[in-house]
Amino acid sequence: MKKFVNEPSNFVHEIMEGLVLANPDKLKYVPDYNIIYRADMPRDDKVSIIQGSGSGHEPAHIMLVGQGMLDAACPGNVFAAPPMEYCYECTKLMNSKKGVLHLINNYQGDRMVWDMAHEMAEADGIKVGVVIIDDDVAVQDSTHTVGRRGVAGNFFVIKACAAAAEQGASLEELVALGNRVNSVVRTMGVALTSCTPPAKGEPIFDIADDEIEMGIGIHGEPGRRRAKLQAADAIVDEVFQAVASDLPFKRGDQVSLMINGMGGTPISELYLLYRKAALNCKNSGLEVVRSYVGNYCTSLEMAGFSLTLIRLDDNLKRLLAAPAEIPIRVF
Amino acid sequence: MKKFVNEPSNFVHEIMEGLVLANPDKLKYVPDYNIIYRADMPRDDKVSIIQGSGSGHEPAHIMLVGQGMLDAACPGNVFAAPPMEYCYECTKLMNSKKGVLHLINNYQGDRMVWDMAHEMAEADGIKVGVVIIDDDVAVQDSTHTVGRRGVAGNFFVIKACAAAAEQGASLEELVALGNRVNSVVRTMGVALTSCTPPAKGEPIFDIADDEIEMGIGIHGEPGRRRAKLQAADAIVDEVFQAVASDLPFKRGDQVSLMINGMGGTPISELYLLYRKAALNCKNSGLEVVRSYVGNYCTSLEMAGFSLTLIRLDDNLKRLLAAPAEIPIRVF
Amino acid sequence: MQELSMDAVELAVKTVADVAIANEKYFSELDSAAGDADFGVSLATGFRAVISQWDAIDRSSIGLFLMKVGVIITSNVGGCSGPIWGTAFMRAGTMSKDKTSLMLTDLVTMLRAAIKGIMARGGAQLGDKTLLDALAPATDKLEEWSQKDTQDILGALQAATGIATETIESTRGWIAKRGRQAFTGERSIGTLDPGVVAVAIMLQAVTKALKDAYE
Amino acid sequence: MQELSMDAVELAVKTVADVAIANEKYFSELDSAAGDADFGVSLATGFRAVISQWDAIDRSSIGLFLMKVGVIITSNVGGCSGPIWGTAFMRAGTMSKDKTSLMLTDLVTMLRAAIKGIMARGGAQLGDKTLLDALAPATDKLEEWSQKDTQDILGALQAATGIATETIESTRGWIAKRGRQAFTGERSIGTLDPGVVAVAIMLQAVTKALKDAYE
Ligand SMILES: Nc1ncnc2c1ncn2[C@@H]1O[C@H](COP(=O)(O)OP(=O)(O)O)[C@@H](O)[C@H]1O
Ligand SMILES: Nc1ncnc2c1ncn2[C@@H]1O[C@H](COP(=O)(O)OP(=O)(O)O)[C@@H](O)[C@H]1O
Ligand SMILES: [Mg+2]
Ligand SMILES: [Mg+2]
Ligand SMILES: [Mg+2]
Ligand SMILES: [Mg+2]
Repeated sequence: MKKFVNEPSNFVHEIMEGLVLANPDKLKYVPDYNIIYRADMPRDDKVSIIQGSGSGHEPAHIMLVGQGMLDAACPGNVFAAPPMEYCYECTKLMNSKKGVLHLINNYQGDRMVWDMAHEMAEADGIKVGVVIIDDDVAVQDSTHTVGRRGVAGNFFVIKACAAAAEQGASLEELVALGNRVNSVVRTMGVALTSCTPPAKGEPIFDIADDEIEMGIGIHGEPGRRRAKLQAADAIVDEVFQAVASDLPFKRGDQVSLMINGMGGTPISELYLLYRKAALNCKNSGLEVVRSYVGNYCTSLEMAGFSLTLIRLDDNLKRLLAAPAEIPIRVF
Repeated sequence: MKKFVNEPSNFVHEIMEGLVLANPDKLKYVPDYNIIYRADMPRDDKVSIIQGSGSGHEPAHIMLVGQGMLDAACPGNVFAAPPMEYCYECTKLMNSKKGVLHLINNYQGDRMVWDMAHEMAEADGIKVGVVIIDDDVAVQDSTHTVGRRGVAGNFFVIKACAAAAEQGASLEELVALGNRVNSVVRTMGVALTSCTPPAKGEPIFDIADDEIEMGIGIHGEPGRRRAKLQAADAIVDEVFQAVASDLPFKRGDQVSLMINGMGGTPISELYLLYRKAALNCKNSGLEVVRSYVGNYCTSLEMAGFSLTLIRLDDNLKRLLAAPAEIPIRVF
Repeated sequence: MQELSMDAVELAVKTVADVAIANEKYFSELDSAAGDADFGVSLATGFRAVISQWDAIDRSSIGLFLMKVGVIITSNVGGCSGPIWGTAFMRAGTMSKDKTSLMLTDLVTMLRAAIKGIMARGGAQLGDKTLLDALAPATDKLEEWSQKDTQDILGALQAATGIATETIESTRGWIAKRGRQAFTGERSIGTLDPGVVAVAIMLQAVTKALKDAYE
Repeated sequence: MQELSMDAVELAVKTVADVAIANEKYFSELDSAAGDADFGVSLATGFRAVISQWDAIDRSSIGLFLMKVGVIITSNVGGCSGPIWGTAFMRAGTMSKDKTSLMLTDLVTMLRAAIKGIMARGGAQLGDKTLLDALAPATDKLEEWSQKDTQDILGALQAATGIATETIESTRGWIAKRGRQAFTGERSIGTLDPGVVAVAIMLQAVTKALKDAYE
């Protein structure tokens, strides 16, 4: 396994330790429950916003804790939802008179642990609101399965809700806002390589030099089909088509376009992909008013990307432009 | 070759096109000379700061163009210094009454092309200042060779000089400042994997599953020795020791600590590495007053990292904290 | 053997834990075919926590013992496995709260409650290619034996193990509809369900351990 | 053959360009042993630019022709190779500015100027394991032949080619002190210098092309 790790079972803890060492004034850490939280939160005049999914998606979600974004995050092991207790303790720690908002990515495991924590927190008299995020168009939804996955679109739900929360929105307003954002955001991903969870020590899947996985999630689970490696522009075309036709996005829409790296793809390639996606937006009559290029929601060191489109209105544009400050920063 | 590319010879151009498409208001692009520049520059009341090295180090240097950082960048092909003409045209384009500062990474090729451009620009009556950056402790310096390489420490030279330039510093002051920053910054890098230049289509070097390269540069050239893969903490210890003992950094020094990714290492692992480096700083009596964790100066999709220490004084702390805005951003 | 004592229940739980820990790599391996390769780690984490608190667990009744095991799992394991296995142990415990020994009919009642709890928690149906597809037919078999006069627990377990073991291969061709593997849709066809395999192997080991100890 | 005409110089430069373009992969391969794998791309980029402007290049004298070739290379190639090869062609051109044919002694003067220019530009000495270590002994050999009565250019080139070819292997054990490979220090020992190889192959090709055309 070619990774910078020590004892694999310490992987997640050591990352969190590094994170608080790098942000000693702003972040606090509760090792027992994997909780990273804002040193200045909770506050009774602001709804607290929390999230906890599997680890391995960094910067999501622990590195998104900060002013104007999450108030706390409580990750589980690599690719495993946190134990219920982490979610419950995190909810209690962030308890605010205005309530606590759970932003949950739509996975069976996440749904179950947050459900249980929700029940327990409400029994304690804590006001809890829930938004489920499921932006991944690669999954064919059906009434029987758990439905679409929550992937990179998660960023937009957090950003919008957190901006509104800073401006004093109520829990009910935030739930409505989160649901609305989720309803206009769509994503699909592609992988060139698998990823290697430290505890497994080997890649999750084998893939040949001339193959890619189309429609991947963010846990190294295989995608919707294996395809031949093509020129970057052709790959963007297929992904763009799947995403844009899903809402569907329409000529004249104002949008944000995100090219999200899966962890192992350099930013040079992400901009090369952005180029074609932006040209496709132009050709489809979509006006890109804000762009996002970088690693937002990853699968460890997987080489790959996802493309996200979100339809904007004036309110959403304002919320996305609101100031925020989190550990992942340049300066 | 597992990469998102189209025609390899278009690789650099398509990245630059993506970059200006994503930043239409702020950046302009001159395709003939690979120049990306600030739409609001040059201005006669500010020294212009420019840089151009090989491509493949993104975000360095084109994605560092923006307010409070570079005014322009003119990259060459992957890992090749730009042709002299690009440097000359870039200097002319950014000509300011206060002068143009060339920040040059210390490589034979870069030195030669910028030397030639410098001569030609001065013949045109343009005031040119030069700072050479050579922070890499992995290279054994000698009077005969071209000397140490310029690697991730480059970021600090740009940041400090650009902040001072925005505040009105003269060309002479900036040259002195740049040299001083360069004199207190030290870096060393490690690779887990090689990288694959698109035009070559194959990794530059072969490396076994249990091997690492110690003391690498940023061009896929081999490092100072091949070593066995060890626990992350042990690798950090070796690199930290080499960097800290070089200036040397002393008990009581205030420093910034940077863990820079080489392009293919996820930010989770970078924070895990940061953790041990920060603990080592504590043990050595170095006070980390500002931290940097992320991809600043990369080698395409290489898995690896470099560790940079810079000794700070009050002026430098102020300059590093000054506002800046460049394409690589989160929001 | 017509009754399981507290000791026997302890032995059974300990055996389940040993299987989980010993198969950490293998179960994660199975989960990498169509899932996210964490099933083994999750189970092992949970049962390691159980073992580390082993001596302190309340043994005043079988039910309290099992409930505490369920709580430890829920507190320490995430993913699907934490809620599912935690719920299963807690529900089984609820049905045996004041018992210090178990008849075959008790066992059936407890497993029925566990199955119902898992279904409520995760929304899975039989046929969704989850561990329920091993657990349910095994419970059916126990129930069949519980209606005999002999009340032969070891015999019943032997039979249940056989049926559970058959489900490993018989569910291979199914399409996964719950858990991470469900996202791959048709591609889950042809892969083994890690939960089914785990249940079958655990049943095998528990039956053998009880036989070795009490026969 | 005692003189090189404008046609012969054109043929020589065209041959050098052909070698650079045909060996793009191979030269980059050589550069990946201890360098950064761009030498082939850099050379090929430069000479492709030369070829694409071929018909428009001023041919009023050999010197002007060579100077323009140098300018095209400098404008289109970065790395070490742009400045080094550009400087070499420009200096050689300066020494033959008003010539329309070249004697062996002219050739020697031009190459000496090119070598001096490369050294001034990049600071390399003989023995630093750069293309100078092929170019300098080849020039020495031409000078030796220029002192003979025959003034046999093809014979001289043949001899220079031989000596340059020998430097490919004879410099292998040296340590690189310039260019990207210098950073690897001792690890450059045992690798071929890409620049030395290129100079030798180009001399071989030029000699053959001139022989084929004029003998
Ligand atoms: N909703 C569910 N109900 C019952 N069992 C389930 C359910 N979802 C998954 N499982 C079982 O759990 C196993 C996977 O567990 P695990 O890997 O921990 O969860 P995840 O899929 O979240 O990674 C599957 O093999 C399946 O047998
Ligand atoms: N300073 C120098 N003087 C002469 N030749 C040089 C010098 N530096 C490098 N070379 C030659 O150039 C070759 C490498 O060129 P290239 O790969 O384009 O440059 P870089 O090392 O910058 O990548 C070397 O093999 C060597 O023969
Ligand atoms: Mg999981
Ligand atoms: Mg180079
Ligand atoms: Mg799993
Ligand atoms: Mg090179």
